[in-house]
Amino acid sequence: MRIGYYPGCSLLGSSREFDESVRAVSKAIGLELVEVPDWNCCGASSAHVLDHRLSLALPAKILAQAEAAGLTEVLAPCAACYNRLASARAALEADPAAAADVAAIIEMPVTGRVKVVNVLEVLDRCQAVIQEKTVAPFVRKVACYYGCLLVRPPKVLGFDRAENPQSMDRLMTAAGAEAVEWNFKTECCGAAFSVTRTDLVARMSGKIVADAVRHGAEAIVVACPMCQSNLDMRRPEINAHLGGNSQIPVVFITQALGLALGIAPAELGLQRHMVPALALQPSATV
Amino acid sequence: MTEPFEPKITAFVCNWCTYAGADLTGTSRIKYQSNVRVLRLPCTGRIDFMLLAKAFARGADGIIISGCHPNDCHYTSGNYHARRRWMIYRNLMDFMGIDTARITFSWVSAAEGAKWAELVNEVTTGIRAMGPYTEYKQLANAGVE
Amino acid sequence: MSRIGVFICHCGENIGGTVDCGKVAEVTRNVPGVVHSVDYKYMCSDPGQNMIKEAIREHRLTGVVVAACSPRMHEPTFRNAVAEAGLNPYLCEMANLREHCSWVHEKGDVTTEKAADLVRVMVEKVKRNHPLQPIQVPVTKKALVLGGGIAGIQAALDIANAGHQVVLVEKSPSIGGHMSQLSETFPTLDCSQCILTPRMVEAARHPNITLMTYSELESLSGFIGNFKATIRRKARQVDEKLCTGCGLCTTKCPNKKIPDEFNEGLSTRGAIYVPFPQAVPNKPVIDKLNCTFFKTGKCKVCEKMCPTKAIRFDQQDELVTLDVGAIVLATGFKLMATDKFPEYGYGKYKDVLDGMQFERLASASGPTAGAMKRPSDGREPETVVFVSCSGSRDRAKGVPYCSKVCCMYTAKHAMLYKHKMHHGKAYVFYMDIRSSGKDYDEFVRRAIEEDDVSYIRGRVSRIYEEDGKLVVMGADTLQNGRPVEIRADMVVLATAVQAQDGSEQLAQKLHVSYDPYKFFAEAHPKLKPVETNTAGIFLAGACQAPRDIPETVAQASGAAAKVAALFSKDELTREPQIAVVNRLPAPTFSYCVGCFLCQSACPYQAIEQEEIKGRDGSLIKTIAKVNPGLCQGCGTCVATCRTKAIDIQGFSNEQIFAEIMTL
Amino acid sequence: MNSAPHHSSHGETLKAKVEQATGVKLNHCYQCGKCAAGCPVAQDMDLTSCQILRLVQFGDPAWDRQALQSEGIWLCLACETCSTRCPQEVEVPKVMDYLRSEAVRQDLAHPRSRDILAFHRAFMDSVRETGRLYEIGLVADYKLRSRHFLKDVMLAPKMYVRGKLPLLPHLIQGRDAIKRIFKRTLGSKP
Amino acid sequence: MELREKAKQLLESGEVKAVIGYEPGTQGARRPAFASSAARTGRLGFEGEQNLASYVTRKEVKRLGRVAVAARPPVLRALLQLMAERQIKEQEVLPLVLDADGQVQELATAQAMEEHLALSPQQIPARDRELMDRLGGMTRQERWDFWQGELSRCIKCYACRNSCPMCYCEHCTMDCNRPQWVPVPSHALGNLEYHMVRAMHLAGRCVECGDCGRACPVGIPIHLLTFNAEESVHAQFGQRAGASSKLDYALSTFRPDDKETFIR
Repeated sequence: MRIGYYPGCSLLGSSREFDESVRAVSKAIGLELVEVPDWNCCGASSAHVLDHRLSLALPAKILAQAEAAGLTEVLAPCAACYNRLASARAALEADPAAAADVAAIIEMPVTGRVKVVNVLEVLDRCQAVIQEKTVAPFVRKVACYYGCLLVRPPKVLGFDRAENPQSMDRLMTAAGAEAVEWNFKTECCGAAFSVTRTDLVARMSGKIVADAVRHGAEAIVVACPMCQSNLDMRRPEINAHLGGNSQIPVVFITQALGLALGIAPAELGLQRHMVPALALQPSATV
Repeated sequence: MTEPFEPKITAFVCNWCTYAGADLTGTSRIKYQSNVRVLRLPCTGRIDFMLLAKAFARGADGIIISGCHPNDCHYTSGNYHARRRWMIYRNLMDFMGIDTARITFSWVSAAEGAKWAELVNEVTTGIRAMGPYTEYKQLANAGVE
Repeated sequence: MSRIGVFICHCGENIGGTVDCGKVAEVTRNVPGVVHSVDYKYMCSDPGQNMIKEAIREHRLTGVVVAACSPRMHEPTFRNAVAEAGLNPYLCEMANLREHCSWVHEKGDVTTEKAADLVRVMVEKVKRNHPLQPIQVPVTKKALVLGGGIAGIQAALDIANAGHQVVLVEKSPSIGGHMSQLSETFPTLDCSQCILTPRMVEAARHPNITLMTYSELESLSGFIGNFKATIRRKARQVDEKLCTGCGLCTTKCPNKKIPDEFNEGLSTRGAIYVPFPQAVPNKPVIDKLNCTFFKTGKCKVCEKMCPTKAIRFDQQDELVTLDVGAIVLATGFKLMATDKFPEYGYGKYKDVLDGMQFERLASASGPTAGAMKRPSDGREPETVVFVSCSGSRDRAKGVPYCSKVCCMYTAKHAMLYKHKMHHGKAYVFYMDIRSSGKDYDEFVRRAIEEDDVSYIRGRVSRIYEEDGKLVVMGADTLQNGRPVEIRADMVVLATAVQAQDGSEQLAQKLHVSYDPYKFFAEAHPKLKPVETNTAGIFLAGACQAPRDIPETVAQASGAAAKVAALFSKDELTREPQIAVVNRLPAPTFSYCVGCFLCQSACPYQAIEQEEIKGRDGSLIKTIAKVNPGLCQGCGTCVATCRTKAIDIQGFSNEQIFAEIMTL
Repeated sequence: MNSAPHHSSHGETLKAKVEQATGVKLNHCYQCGKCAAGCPVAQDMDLTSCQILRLVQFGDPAWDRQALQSEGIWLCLACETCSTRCPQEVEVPKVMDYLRSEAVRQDLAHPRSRDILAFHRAFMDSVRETGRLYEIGLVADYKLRSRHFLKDVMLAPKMYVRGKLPLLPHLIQGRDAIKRIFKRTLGSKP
Repeated sequence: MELREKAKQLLESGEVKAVIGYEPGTQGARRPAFASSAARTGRLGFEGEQNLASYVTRKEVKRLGRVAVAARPPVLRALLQLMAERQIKEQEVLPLVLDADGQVQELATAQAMEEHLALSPQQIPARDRELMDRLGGMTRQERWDFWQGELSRCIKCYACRNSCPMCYCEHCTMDCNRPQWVPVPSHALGNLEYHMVRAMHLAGRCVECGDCGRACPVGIPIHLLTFNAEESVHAQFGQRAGASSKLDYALSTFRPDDKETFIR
């Protein structure tokens, strides 16, 4: 299977391991990724704060570029990018006037022919392959954490239900893990304030980490770089807030699946985490 | 003709909404121009498109068709059927070059006495401005000879 | 040659003051066919009417035009007068000189000319009038009531007490409906069953009422006064005549794990069961889907147990056909299921109940015998949260309307809880308190003021479970939308009242219309609240819109009164202005070509097929035929008929054509 | 849609502007509070989502001003929890977005928004220049704008050793096009 | 297999009582042809313009029993519409069509007919489309003058009516005399009203075969009138006459949300 690929800025930097693990897993399950040529930033959580049209134009440019490259579907692993691209696509579809306006701004036509998909959506399709190629079942209790950007607004994204979604749980179960029932699967972790209002973030993310631990999870599995870096890099602040020292690792779904598929931890960038995650590799079962 | 042109306006209305509405105009003593002649039918659904053609042939300069608002039809759906009929008929008339501006379709409920007065006045004034519908009258006359 | 008489009314100054009535009479006199034309001060007065009667005799009139007020005002008056003079009443027409002329135009020649026009139009029409006879339709004085809840029971009793036969059809094994499930009722807190069961028994015993429980309407044909209803009597697998209702069979059924409908799944029952102790009739029924014998072909324990050998595994559904003259729809409502609430856990939390489940929990006859025990672990709930407007007034959930009864029953629930657990804490999340009804608001105030129920104005955003507690995330909009988090032991959602499943299909069977939410539609929101748009079919209770018990009972009696009025005559008289398909001598028989394009145009399914057969019985052609019982005379069919084979009496093509040609 | 807000006609109420720009019908909000009830940051807001909607619903300049000056609009994370559960399908985050840009435009932005705004501007600057986000650039720029020079100094080296902080920005070819996009939308905005 | 053989076979086997197709006429023209016995099938062919469906509703044809019809799409549509209007029954006709590889194919059921039709999209011939667009572009006055000019040539010979497969009524509005809806003589008013009635009565029923136009001895493009009516039905109510044997008549059904722009 061949599919367009939009890594997005953070997968080149703070979340390299997501990029690495997505590519590694894709290779393993025979999924060919075609990077969108000369892609630009989607504006993430900032563009729309400053200007509505800017927040449409940047994603539109990416979609137009993909379309020009003859792609029909683009995988955006970063939940923020996915959300922005999908939302922009929907907005332009709903409002021809807006579409025309944006086309003028980006100097390219946008037909909305290109569909945007996230990592869970794509992997969910390949469940059978994953199951059969699993060599080292990921036998651990995990808390599948979706965050906001993957499931909301449901009217626009709607690949999984907005409350208590299931796709990631299905995937992890397929890979041999036990997905625990817990309460904050889609609670916001506050990533957008990671730098500016760390105080809030500590509380919001703390709630999530604590509940995952309370329900006996050995790892938090995510599909969003913002969530990951937030829950990972902000762990000192989080622990300070919780008044404890939780060392529960936060790994990307592709890293977890990668391990199950027998891919080397280094290829999956497991060494890049702040909260040690290497311990998750099967050889080192606790 | 020397005296100013006074249009002849024929109105086809349903018994339950517009006819009653026009009654209310009367009971509320709202005055309107007297050019209109009202023909009472059970329902707009009853109005055969040929009746309109006949009114023109008979020399009407303007026509009003009025009945119950959608959803309020005394017979539950007569006005919906009428609406479809007029949607097609109007296109056809226009395609044949007949002046659809001389036909006014309207929903006037039994409570809209004032609306009826306004409607009649607007139409009358409008048609007066357009002048007599001679094209069609001539056909009719040609017919009589 | 027609001899028309024209009578111009001054209506005092009303017409006379603006229109020169004398002049109108005079010009009309010269209209061909007019043999008599006069004006008079008050035509509707006795002397006025006598003028008409005398003129009819004296001038041997064949038609009468009364130029006066609106026909909607006095047409009946003058038609009666004409009839008294021995002329067919439908040979009298009215020209509307008052509402449509003198009252709306200034005094002057133009107005007088218009008046004359209006009269001439009617003269030309009446020339083409035909004598018509009012239509007589026989009435079958037996009513069918669909739905055996309080609405149906009340309607049935009232009709029966008026001396008419009633068939009361209920789809479940017992009558009683939702009301029989309620614990206490607002605003009096009297026990629901204590007031209902006597009515149930009365209905069962009433000589004029035939109960058909475990039965459903299969199909309906016919029209007002003359319906034919087919009822499917589902097989109980129990011979009701032999069964004494001892209940032995139900105690011995090996299959015990079936969720009990009557207790809203809070308890279980066997495969052969009596829905509840006071059921009417008190006879068990076998639930075929869950019966071991029907699933595996083995068991028959109940049969062995039955002392009267009443069990019938071979019993089949039977179809019975009834002739009825009127129908009362009383099929009630359902509650929105808790699994429609993702944010409240998709109904997966045992201790998140809906209103009806709480009723059972609080009911002395319920699974806990009225003790406050929460379903999950049977512990006493120390803190209970009640959430009103759960799904109601919620366009996102497709229910923008207010369910009307929740405010009151939520207050009741909170009260019942507090009465049973004085030390417990009760919270109610609400948006508005809608308690407009006799003693209703006082009732709510009592809950707040005396029973210390905490009302918080705000909706609940989410409910989730955390170590045995239900965390309820709400907000207090009276405190600037400050978030409120309550750790409760039990939550009761006042879920939306919705139309019964299958309402749409039922409505289509009956040709009654329904609103976007599948509630049956009344014929007029104000003046015809119990009628439907199909004559002879009436509405009672929550099948039309959310209703509480008093309203339901009132409406049921209203519907019953309508039925009784309908049954007060042996025949219905209907205005004869209806459509007819022309019939001609052979070989044409009729201009109708039988394309039946008129059929779908008819709002009343009044157009039927008539086969024209030759002497040898061979089919010559099939043409349309109007059922005079159903036709209401809108004439939509007339406008769609290409061959002009169908026409409408009193508004015929010929008449209207003539009217146009007069102008 | 949002026809360049910089020249919205005068005398137009904030309500009208919001509705015109976002398509959200403010009158649909019947103040049930479900948005605030589920909002992860409601407890930190001076004015909660429902209050802000309430203020704007009236079209009263003084109240509009209150809404624009509130810190609440800056705390909205656009996590969409509210809009997902709103019984009246009011898209609150869209409104918040618009109120923020309007607050900046009218120079009413709450003082505590400075950092947040600084971050977003820094973020977009780096995109404006390189076409993508250049994280070191962002952090540096943010520190300059926010004057939190010492914030997170300990984090950067940790990230660097884990290969999470490339020292050089990725430059895309279409940079000019990107610059033009910014010109056409943000215009002369900082 | 050729139509001839097929016809022969069908008649010999007695499956049908007659086969309606086309045969060479004078000056290379093609004309409808009836074969009621195997012997008469020699000249039968598919090529021809007239809408043969107009024959199947005739008493004398119906009397024969089941007939096979060489059916181009307009003929199929007409047959389906006639079924919808209960003028013929499925089992009374056997439409014959040429399939993709030139084989004669029997369409014994309405469903088969509908499926076959689905393959050939219905569209108005370019020439007519062009003229309709031209008329659309004109001012109302110009359109009026155009039609008055055209209709002035009408001699009320009713050839259009007779050629139309949907004009099967035994008693036409034209024949009404109480009241006399349309004046009998072929003067301006009578002509205008006649063609207006014809078009309206075919709105939602016209299968757009264009036979009326071809039948007109004085060459008035009257088929454009029925086309216009039919097209506006399709545009506004999304259905086409002859699409199915169960089609509801567009003008005696409705949707509460039918969108119109002119009612006040």
